[in-house]
Amino acid sequence: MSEKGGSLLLAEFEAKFPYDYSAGRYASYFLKRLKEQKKIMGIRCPKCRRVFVPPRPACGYCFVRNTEWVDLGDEGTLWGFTIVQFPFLDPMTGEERPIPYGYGFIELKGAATRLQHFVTASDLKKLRIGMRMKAVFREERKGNLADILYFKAIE
Amino acid sequence: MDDWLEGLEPIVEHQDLKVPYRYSMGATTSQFFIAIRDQKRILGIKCRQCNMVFVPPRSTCGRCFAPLKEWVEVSDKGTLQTYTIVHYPTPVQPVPPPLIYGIIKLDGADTGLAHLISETDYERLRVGLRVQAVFKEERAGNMLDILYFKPLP
Amino acid sequence: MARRSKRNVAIVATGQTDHRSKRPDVNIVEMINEAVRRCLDDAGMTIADIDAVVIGNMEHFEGIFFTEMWSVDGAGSFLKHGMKITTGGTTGSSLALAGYYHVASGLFDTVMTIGWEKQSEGETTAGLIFQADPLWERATMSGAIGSFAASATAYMHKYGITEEQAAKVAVKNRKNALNNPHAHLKLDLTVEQVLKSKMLAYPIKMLDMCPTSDGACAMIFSSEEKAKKMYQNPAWVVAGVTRHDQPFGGDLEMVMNLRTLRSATEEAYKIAGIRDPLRDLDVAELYEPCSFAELSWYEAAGLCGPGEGGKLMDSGATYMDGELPVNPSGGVLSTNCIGATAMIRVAEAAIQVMGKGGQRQVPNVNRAMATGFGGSWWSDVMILSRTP
Amino acid sequence: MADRVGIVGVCQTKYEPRKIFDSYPEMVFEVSSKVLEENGLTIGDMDQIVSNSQDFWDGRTISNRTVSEACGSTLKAESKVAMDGTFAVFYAAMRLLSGCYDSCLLVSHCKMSEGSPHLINNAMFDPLYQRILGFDELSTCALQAKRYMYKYGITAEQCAQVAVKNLRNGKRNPYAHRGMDVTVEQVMSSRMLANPIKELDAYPVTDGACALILATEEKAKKWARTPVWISGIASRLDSFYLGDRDLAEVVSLELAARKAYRMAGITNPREEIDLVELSDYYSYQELLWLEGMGFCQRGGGGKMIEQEMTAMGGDLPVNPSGGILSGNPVTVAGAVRVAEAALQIMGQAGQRQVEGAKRALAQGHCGPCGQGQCVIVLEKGV
Repeated sequence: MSEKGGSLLLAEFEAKFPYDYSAGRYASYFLKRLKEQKKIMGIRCPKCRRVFVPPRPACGYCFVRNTEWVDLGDEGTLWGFTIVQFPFLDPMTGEERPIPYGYGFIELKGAATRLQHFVTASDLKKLRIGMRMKAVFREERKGNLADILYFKAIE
Repeated sequence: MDDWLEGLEPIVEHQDLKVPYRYSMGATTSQFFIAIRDQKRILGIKCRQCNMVFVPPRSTCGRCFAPLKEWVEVSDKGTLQTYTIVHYPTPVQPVPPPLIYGIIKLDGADTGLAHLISETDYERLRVGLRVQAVFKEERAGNMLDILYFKPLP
Repeated sequence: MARRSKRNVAIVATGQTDHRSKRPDVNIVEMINEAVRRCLDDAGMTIADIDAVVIGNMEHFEGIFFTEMWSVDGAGSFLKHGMKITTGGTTGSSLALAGYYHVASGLFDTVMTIGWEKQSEGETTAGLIFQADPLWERATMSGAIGSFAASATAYMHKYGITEEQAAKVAVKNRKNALNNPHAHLKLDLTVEQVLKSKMLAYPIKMLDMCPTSDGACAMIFSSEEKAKKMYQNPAWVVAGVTRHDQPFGGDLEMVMNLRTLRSATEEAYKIAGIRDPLRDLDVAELYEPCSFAELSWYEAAGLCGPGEGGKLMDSGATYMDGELPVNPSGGVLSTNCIGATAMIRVAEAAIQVMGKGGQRQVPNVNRAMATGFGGSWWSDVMILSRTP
Repeated sequence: MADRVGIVGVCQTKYEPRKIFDSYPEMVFEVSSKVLEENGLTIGDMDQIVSNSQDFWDGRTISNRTVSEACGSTLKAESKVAMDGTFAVFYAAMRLLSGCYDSCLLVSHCKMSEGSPHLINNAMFDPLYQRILGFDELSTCALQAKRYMYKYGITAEQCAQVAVKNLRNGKRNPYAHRGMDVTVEQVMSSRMLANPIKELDAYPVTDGACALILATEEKAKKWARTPVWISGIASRLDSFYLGDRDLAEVVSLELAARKAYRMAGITNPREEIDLVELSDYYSYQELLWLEGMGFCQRGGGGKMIEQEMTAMGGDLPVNPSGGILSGNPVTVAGAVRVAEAALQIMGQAGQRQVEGAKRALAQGHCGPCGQGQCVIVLEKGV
């Protein structure tokens, strides 16, 4: 398409790339427990005893296979968060993602890492670092991370 | 095997990643397409040092790195260097299969232009076949303004 | 773990496009070519003098897979050794390090590195969302800004860093950019203006964030023999270190504490014999993707203690006339063509050592540091010196 | 080469059409942990990691971020080569030769089953002139095959013989995705994809990973029972646009091979090289690449296969592993060529062992129609 009678043209493409990502054994197990029992599970390194969430096959520190599952409960502390207020194209839908939304990092008890998820409160403005947060689960769970709708502040 | 793996169903997450892209063609490539769009003329660009006419044109000679500015009109007729008949479908083909691709050395050019071939029986296809560009009626300023190349009678 | 290379390697030339939000006048290959020609001019070389070309960008940003192949004509890699290295935000510094390793290996004498991005041709936020883990991060991820913001709040909370202190970084770097002919955003701002700019994701406002730019950067790395024969004052690479980290943002402290930079600078200082970086370095080009990050990177790079980044900013030590000017080029806050961004840090550090900085030149630079940032909170560090 | 880089050990997954259970880190950790374990080493012995993967295949910008814990890069130096695996080996070798590092874990991964190969392969073409025509890797390689066959009188049967040989070799490789006895007739009558390339002339979609440990001379001698030395290594890029070069000739490969031979002190490759692992995504490529690497004159590839010189037991076995036709994912394929050549020299190639192999050649390419070529000479030594 030409920039109206100009001498510089554009080539436009609407790219659509489909992918089928294998979640892998560790995430599949996590999502199974989440779906069936509303459990948030971490995985422990047999060597350094760190508990990782999201679960992963290996401990990056010890380079050994992680083997032991740990129930992390559904409550944690808000470590850091933000409220996204700018519009942007969501490549997963091809449309703008609805804003504003809060997201942050939740410290679940016993985990060495933090879980990234949507966060909310009765009013987004009430979110504060250090707040206790509780997972709110989807009624009809499908076996993906959206089975946790968000973490909500216990006010 | 760990117990937890027993009977575990693998989960697959499907996502379609959709993004629009807008590529600037730059002055040289634009001029090439404008000449096709407005005048049905195919232009090459000449490197004096290498004594070569490049189609499609580019603004630097890859061989000697000279900036290229000298436009040369080449013919809309040329010789088929190679071809293939594609039998499988893909979402990005401009026409449904079976479709024919070829590389055509246009008269006056030293490099080949990769494009579609049509209006031919498969039996007629051979390297060395003389072909001519068929232009689209409504031209938009891109490579598909040439619909395809057809064999000369 | 890393050592100084066996052979000495020097940066002898750099070339940059004049970075803009949009370059509709050139296509990707032509934009690359512009930086390459400027670099060859700076070196007084022709393309025939170049043995190898190392190039990179973020492929999903432009949606083109084989960029190193398409760009052969413009990059000057025809019938040469060519390589593409891509590591996200650190692509530019990974490429500069690759230029260093290419020459240090003894297999090549003169190597060109090229980092580029033409962000106007795609969707930056969408491209960055591709970077997030499809299962665990994509739904919440909002480009780079979100994770900077979410951890900047933790950084402020822990150390009492203020939005004003961050705003000072935004003011300083945009003002420095006024002296840099290549910079994209050249603004004379006040702290007030930064604080009042549009809120993107608390605490990050429009002017706290880097722009998206179209641009390219090229550099030439040369063996000692060639560099000494042809150049009066090249910039010698005295240390190069890379650190990667755990796969998820939640594994790390992100903007609050960039431990890869801490680990990388510690090692680089050891290799280069630097004891007190604030004193021993003469200039630094830090890859600051947002204003808050520069404060935190001061801490990670050992320019001050943990939590003291704000105080260091307040002290004025990192201004052009301070003890250690940081980002005389205007930094990433002024120019961000992602695949080139980290290379521009190295190129600008080299420019300072070579004394070619013009209006942005810091007087008497003997040693300069450049850092790259990207990926999963990864860091690259290069230290350049006037003497080998 | 003044200094030597050694290959200490290699490890591969089984290549399979759809590793549905494996996430990328699971697949990568399988080979990276095993290659260390089998060689009595730990991740602490590795100074650095070179990873090798492609954002487009992984469906993820910064594809090495996905596998960071699985390749051991936590607070370590890592870099990613986004090209064929042979180029990654080249880069790892350079980083070792620089003197900055003593050891390197190289991991290459790809799951072709997760994305859309035609779309991904269409994205390799430039958006200004070629992409809009709908080209992909297969259709453009067909253009190359046709041009090559026309110019030098190579026949479809000769190409089919390559497929027959490599698929037969694949039967003896426990990692291969497929191995089978097929006849020339079966290849010839398999489904036509893009003339002259038929289904059995083409590599299958496959998933897998490959890891190598490389080290400086001193460390390699200490660590490896039979270190394999890189004695020559070179690469070249040709022009990009399909019509810019005569696709029947591979100048970039000719130049890369010549340089690699010079480094290794090879004057007559046919005599001095015991076996070749080359990148046969399509059957015609084996013949064309053999010419490019100077094993015969331009156009002589057809005779080599006809006279069974490249079969197991022939003068110059080519792709004892079964090659890419037996199934290796793109990108990983190059690392596999080096790994398989190294296994031959180590004498650990099991049923596919070429007796007395002392010097082997590994070749990889990327870009449309073999635009970028890399050649690596590997040899036994003290």
